[in-house]
Amino acid sequence: MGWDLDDGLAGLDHNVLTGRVEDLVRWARKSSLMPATFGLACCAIEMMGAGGAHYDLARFGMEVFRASPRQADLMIVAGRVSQKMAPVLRQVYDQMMEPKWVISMGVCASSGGMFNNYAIVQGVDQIVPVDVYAPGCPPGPETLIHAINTLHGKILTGEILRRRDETGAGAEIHIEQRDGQSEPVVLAGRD
Amino acid sequence: MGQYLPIVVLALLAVVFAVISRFASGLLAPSRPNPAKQAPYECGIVPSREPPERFPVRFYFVAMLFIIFDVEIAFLYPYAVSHGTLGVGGLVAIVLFTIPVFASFVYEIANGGLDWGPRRAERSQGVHAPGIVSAGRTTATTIRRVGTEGRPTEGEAA
Amino acid sequence: MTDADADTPDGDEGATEATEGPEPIHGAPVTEHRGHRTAHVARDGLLDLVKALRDEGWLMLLDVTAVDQLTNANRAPLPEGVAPERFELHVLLMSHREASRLTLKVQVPEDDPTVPSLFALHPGAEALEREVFDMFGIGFDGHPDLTRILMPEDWEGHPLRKDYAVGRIPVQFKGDPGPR
Amino acid sequence: MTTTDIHEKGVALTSEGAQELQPRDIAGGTEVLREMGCVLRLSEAEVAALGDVDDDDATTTIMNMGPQHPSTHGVLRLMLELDGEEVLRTKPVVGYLHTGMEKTGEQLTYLQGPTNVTRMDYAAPLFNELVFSLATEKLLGIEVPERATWIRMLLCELNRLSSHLLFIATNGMDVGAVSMMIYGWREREETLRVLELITGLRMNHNFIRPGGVAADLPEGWQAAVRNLLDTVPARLDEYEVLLTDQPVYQERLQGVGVITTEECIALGLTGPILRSTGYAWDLRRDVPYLAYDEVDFDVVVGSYGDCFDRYSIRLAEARESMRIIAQILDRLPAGDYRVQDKKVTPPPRARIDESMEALIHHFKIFTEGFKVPAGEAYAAVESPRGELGCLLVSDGSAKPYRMRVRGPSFMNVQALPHMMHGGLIADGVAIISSADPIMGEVDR
Repeated sequence: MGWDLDDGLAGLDHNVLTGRVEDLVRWARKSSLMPATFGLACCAIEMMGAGGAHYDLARFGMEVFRASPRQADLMIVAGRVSQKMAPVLRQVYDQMMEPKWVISMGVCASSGGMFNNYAIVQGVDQIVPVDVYAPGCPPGPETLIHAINTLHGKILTGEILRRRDETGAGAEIHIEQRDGQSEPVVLAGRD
Repeated sequence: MGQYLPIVVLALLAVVFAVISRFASGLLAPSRPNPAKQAPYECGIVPSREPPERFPVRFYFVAMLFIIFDVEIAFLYPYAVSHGTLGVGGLVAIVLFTIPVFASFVYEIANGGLDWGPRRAERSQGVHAPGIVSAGRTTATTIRRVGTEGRPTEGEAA
Repeated sequence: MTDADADTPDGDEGATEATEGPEPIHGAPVTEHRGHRTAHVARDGLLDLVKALRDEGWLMLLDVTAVDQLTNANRAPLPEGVAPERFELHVLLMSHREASRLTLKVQVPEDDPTVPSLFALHPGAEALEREVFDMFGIGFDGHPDLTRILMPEDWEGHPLRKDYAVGRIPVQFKGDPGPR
Repeated sequence: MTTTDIHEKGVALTSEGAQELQPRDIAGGTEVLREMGCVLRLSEAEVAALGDVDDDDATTTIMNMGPQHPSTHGVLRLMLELDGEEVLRTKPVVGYLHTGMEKTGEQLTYLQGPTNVTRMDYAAPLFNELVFSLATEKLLGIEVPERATWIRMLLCELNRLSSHLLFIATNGMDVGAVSMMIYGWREREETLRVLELITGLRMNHNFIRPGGVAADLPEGWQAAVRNLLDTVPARLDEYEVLLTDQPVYQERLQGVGVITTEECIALGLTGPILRSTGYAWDLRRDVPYLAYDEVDFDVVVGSYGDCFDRYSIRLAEARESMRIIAQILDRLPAGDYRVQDKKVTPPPRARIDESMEALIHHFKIFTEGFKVPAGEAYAAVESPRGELGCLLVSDGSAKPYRMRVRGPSFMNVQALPHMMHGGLIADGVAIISSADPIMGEVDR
């Protein structure tokens, strides 16, 4: 709680007394985002892996996956959405409490992925407004955590909600994939 | 007058807190009502027929259990705090209070309030096989390893 | 003597291969292809053949599925006396005692696609037959609950038929990809 | 009914009409026959005996344990008819993850097939690739070299271990021991790290292909597998202490979801559920494929056929898998990892720069795909959930004419109503978890 005097009022650093209520509310929403378990297919296994001990979503205040949409404010659509599942997904999204966000995890949720056929909805953004698209099939826990951090950043700045009010569409942020091993693996058995 | 001041302040605080929390959510939370939010949540399915109003009696047993234990405890706390000053008179009063509550608990147990569903009865008598529900049964005792010596014999092929 | 034996086996060798092949099961002609034994049976003979096989030890029904042979250029050869139809029902049975599998093939014509249901003999067939009905439109008479199982209830058409389009949405080319 | 007009109407049309469970008064007598279990129905005599129970006071409620539910292991929807807490009738409504994979399978060449098939049973992806490759090789009539067979066995046993660890984690969580999820996933991450080292991916590897394996084993794979074999057995003993000796865990699983051998065979169940009834049937031993007849392992069999048996079987099978992996570690033969038949295997990368034919060959195999002689072939393997079969019908072109995958979970889901009958809802959750269905394999 310092005050850099020669900078005048600008030097007053950020603290409780001088913080805006809006920042406090956004910070509270960001750090206790409760995801609704919407695990559909293979991405759900990776989402559970992200919730597990090794990748540990709890570091971001999200280790509790709420089952009922009444207590959840983030829907991670993890897996391919079939035509039979589309109305159910829309119903669960409508029943979620405001303010709510959607992460479309995996290429099948984002764009139908490799299943371009009669059974799969080609992209969940036809049904619900999507905020962050996480690429990968399945995206590793690192990519999911990267998507969640991106969303946290957008919630903290608050412009995600302003755009939602005007256009009703999601923030539609695309992120790149961040998993896999760093150093290349040398193949043995060359002889 | 001073003696009752804490109680009055406490009551006032309770009322104020109730009023604030009643109206705060209306003001602070964003409200976008839609038909789905009012609808009952049934795992994502829109229920096509209304759930019946009549509930089986057994659910009321659970309500009774709650009343017996929770409400009774609420009355025991103030007694426990001041049982020294109340002396024997207090003890008699508390025992008189507890007896009818305990009587309803006995009635509940007699009516099988805790014995939910036939499953438990069926399992305890070992209807399926003796020793199916027993503490001694661990992973080691319940499985047997069939080596690679042969396939199921004639009898086992049922 | 010996040379007689010597040449007759070759003679027989050729002969047995051509005429009867593996012996028919309960009168149903059997073909063998890469270790995949198949018995061809008519629609009305299916139930009693499965019943006879079950008493013999073929206890488990593994799979009931169908193949739409509409556009199959070179289809597996059928023994004579079996008229090739559009739909071909595959019933896969397994005998635990002999540890082997047997497929029953039933030819189902396109104009009247109904087959007697195996539910009475193998209750496990209920869901499999519902899936074949859902995907191919082959009806099973005697089936307790013949409704769709995989597709939504109000879906038109049977997806796995060869004349049903894949339902691919053509992928538009959204602008050129950035420098690789 | 496209998804867009759901959007406008705002009302989600989620009722599936005839596929749902009808209440007794509407559906009439025949629906009550479903009382015992969706498939093994009551006979008329039993229903008549049941009939004298006057129905008016026991108002049964029909409730949805719907597609979005924490304990249905994916998008399985069970319609339960409840009398208070007791489950009378159940009807599984599946299809909420139907991906049309069999239709897509007909559009992809044999080389692309494993990428499509591997997403069916996503807890054990390598088994799908193995069964597709075995069926294709049967059609081609080619023999895979020794080393490829043993590498496939190593990968499948590692995948079985990770699948059973996933079961132990979710079984503990479903029955209330939520921290089991953390323990189970800790070991699963170790196994996935070894699989990632070998195949490059944590899931959906596309590593087992028709003709052998995608690449050779990387440097230092023995050290990684040996380290896994040193840590996981100790952790499994830790689970024994955590779960098996717990009276709560025993009370929740023992005597719940009992099924007999005759019912399993009538329902077409295979895998741990069939073995839990005391019937020793394991494809790896009875219809050996790959090199399972040269490896010595035990088939684990239960005694009562209840949830506790299935839990013990999977725990013991995890140990058996590690025993097999240990034997593979020392007996992996040398040699090439793919069949050397020019028709099926693309030439090695270095050869393409040197010879024109290799380049043409490479190009033809990867674009048009290799042609498979016409015919039909059925191959089956013992996946962690039962017999996983793949029927391939080929018309001589480079794409399968018909690809049918027989998923064990499809039959296990049909047996759920039979096991859940008469139990409480909480028992039903334990039974679903013990059947361990994977919805990708059920709906395909």
